[in-house]
Amino acid sequence: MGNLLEHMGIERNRVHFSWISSAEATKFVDVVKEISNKVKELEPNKKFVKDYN
Amino acid sequence: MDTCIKKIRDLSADLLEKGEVEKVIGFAKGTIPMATSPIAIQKKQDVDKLIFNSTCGLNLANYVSKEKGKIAIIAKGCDARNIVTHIVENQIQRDQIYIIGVPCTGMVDKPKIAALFEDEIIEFSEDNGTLTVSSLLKTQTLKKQDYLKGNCLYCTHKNPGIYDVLAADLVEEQKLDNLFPDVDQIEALDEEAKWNHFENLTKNCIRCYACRNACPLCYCPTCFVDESDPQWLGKGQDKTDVNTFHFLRAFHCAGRCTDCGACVEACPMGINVRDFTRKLNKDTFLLFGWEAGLDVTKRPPLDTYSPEDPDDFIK
Amino acid sequence: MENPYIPYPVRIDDIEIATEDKSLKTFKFVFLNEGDEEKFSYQAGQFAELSIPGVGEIPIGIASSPVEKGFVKFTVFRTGVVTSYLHNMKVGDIMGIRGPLGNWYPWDKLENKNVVIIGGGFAFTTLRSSIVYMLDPGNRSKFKNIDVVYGARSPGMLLYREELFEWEKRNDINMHITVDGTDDPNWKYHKGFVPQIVEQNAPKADKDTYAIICGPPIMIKFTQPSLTLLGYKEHQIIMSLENRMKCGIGMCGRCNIGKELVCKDGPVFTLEQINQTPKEY
Amino acid sequence: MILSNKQKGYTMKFITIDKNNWTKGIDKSRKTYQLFGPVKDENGCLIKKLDQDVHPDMGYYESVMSAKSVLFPQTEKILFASLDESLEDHHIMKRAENDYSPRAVLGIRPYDAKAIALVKLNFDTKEFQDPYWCDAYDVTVFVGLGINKPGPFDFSTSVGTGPFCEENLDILLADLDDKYLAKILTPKGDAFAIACGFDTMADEKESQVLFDILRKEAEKNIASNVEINKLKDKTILELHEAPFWDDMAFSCINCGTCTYVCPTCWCFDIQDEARQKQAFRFRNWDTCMSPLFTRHATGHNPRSTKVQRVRQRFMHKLKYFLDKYDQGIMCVGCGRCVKSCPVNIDIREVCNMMNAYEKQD
Repeated sequence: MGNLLEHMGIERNRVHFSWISSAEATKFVDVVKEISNKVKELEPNKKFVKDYN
Repeated sequence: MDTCIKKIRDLSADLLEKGEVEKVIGFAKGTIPMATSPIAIQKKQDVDKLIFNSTCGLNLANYVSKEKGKIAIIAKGCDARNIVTHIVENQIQRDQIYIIGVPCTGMVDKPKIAALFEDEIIEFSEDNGTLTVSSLLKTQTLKKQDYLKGNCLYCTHKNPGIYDVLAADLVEEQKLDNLFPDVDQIEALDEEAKWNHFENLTKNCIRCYACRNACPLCYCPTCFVDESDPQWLGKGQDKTDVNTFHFLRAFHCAGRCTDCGACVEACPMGINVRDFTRKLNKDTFLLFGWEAGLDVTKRPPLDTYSPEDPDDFIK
Repeated sequence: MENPYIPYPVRIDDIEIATEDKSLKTFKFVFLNEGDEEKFSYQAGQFAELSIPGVGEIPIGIASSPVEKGFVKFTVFRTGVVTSYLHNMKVGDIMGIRGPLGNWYPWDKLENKNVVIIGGGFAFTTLRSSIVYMLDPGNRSKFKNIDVVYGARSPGMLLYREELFEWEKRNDINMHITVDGTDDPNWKYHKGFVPQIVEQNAPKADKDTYAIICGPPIMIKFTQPSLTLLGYKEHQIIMSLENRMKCGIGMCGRCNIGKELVCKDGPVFTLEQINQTPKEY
Repeated sequence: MILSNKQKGYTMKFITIDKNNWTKGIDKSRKTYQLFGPVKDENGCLIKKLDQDVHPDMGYYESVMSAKSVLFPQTEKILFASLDESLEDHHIMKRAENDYSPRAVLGIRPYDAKAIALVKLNFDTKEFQDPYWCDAYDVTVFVGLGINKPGPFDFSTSVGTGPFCEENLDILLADLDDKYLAKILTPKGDAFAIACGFDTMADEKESQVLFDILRKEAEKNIASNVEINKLKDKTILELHEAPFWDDMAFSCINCGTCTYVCPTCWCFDIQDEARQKQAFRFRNWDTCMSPLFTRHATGHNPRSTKVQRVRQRFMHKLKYFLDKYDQGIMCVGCGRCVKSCPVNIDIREVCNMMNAYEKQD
């Protein structure tokens, strides 16, 4: 799915996959931090966003 | 081709006469040039309606899911692959279906031929790889090889992989160094260009869902786009909704698509919907060495787990 | 030009749970704008589109009666997206009502006639509207005998229970309340399916007797033979149909049975009319 | 015909437009009119709104989609409301503000204009008027282009229209190679011609003769036809119960192509969407081919099978409409569905089958 999104021109770093157990709290925090940083670097997404005007 | 049609008719007549099948699903001549129409023949005297030629671009496997009785079907290479997929996915039982295999020499790209003419085509005929096409203004002779459908260009399974009887001799399969040059071309683009490519691709989409409905894989009782509770996407012409439909539909076909091209064949707006599915076909081929519809004993890769599955995308 | 798609703004004034399984609620709406109530003047048998901005619309029969003023009432079964949303709304919430829509029971034709009302399950809404209308002191003398056969799965699934039992006590209306089954030892009314109760209790037809049926398709299908047995002719059987609708004004095209549009030419048809159209309801 | 205009005291007239002046003229009209017209791209021809620098392809052969979207977009915002409860008018729906400044459709096919007249029967009724469609209709000038060489699947003459049919047009153009001869049929058309600066009067008698010749020539070239003379006399039920529907519908894949390309199909769906504190109500084209079209929220579906839905489409076009309005059938013979149907279900065959059907006792 990541590949197809990338193929359509969505930046790779916007899509992340992770496997975290409910017991892995620290891993969860780390992954979320890492993802938010990566997405912030990309600036706001304009693709796949609906325009109602 | 004519001997093949005769064979198809004889075999069908025989099956119907002996009562071995309730009906034969094949193609009938259309009412306009280059058109053919799927048909179910139930009486022996009707078998002469069956034809087969280079304009039978739809996939007849689409007509057999949920069938109860015993049926016969005329199957090109790709129809046969989708019958295999149907069997694997329990849409039909192998002993229910009698497959009259037709080794295929490729189907023609109708819009590409139509584009050669300023006005409309009034006659189309073919003979051994030569097409003769006329409009009111002119007649042109074409080499069929130059006007094959996009999916036929990269096809390496022209012969049906599963059949009960053949209506013609097997043909030689083409050997290709690269099965996915079209996908490579899009992959080489930068992000913006990729995005523009797909936006431009679907800009004329009218959401008639002909691509979905012509696809033998799309047999879900209620498609996700039609679901209202929850409603996954809007139903209007917003381009985000349109592309979400195409993107997700393609994904639902991942590892199952045989690249039969029925979606493109059915599209009234000339959209090459395969630009979505082909990427997934390439990925499943590279990651799992998988091509759909070749083996009734194997489950598709997204349906199975193996410790060897690639997992470097996951953290 | 009036825009038939713009609903009248209304406020939810009261919400009442109508059945024991809570799948039906009765909503009482008041109009926000003065004058809208008058514009919304309706007849028993009509319906309206309940309109929730951002969620959608649903066509629902009007359960209040033209003789009840100051509010409109709808009883809604929770089944799809809009009805589920509506069931979660609160008193005081603002939404819209678009209507009144469709035709109504043929009150002119029914004057000086015996009227038999047959309803099943939650399709009793416009029938309630009709009964209240006919029993109104100003109207009762216009009609001869009134019989009502109403059935639900169980006592707790009967709509408007209090009113039903009130009517039961009156002598200007013959009530035949029934349930499919109950283990309540104090149940003093009928037990059995509507078609069977109709056959046993409804008056025999003469030329001055009309039956109005509203209920699930299966009940309608099985009640017809009972009525035929009692001598009702096709034109004496009046039915209200429900088809999927969107616009409610005969334009969007989906609710047709043959050339008739249920939303505009209906929802009320005689069996005689229906028998001339494909049975696509 | 054109009675209403005569009542208004308008007399129709003819002008000629030199093709060298065409582009300049229509550009001039853009001051007051939004223009729509045929535009070709790599996938064929569509009727679209023309941006400032785009001009209509008047030599176009056939557009996949009809001109119905000019008045009836596939998706149209009809209402909106604020969901912000701090605002006085929250949850109160209002009409969406769409642009109803004058517009002109250039090069519309005469049968497409006729189709709009048929669709009008649905949207402009005694009891209700659809404000979106009617407002758009009122501001639109229909500039038709006569079809000198009808295509092989055009059967318009047998269904009450034709390559030079004037119904519902404001101007009818005849292509005379280096110029257009224009028949200005209504005051609306006259105003548009004036806005373009087209004012070279042509002799009325001569022009009419020329139009008649072109029309006859074009009609002579129509090779396709249907029989509709007996549809009226059959009952809805006998046609509905005819035995041919099963075989006819077998190949149908239930896509919406035929209904969307059809200039006379008007069915629509109403959908709500909400984003943040805003609610929108849209209407979208809908198709009777989809099972969702009639499926109740309870799951019950009066037309749950493919055969029922295919039958509905043809019965609506060729029988229900005919009986309801007595204005002919709901088909203008453009042949679009014949060409676009992925499985080649041909309305001409179905129509002839229905027309010829005699109930066997």
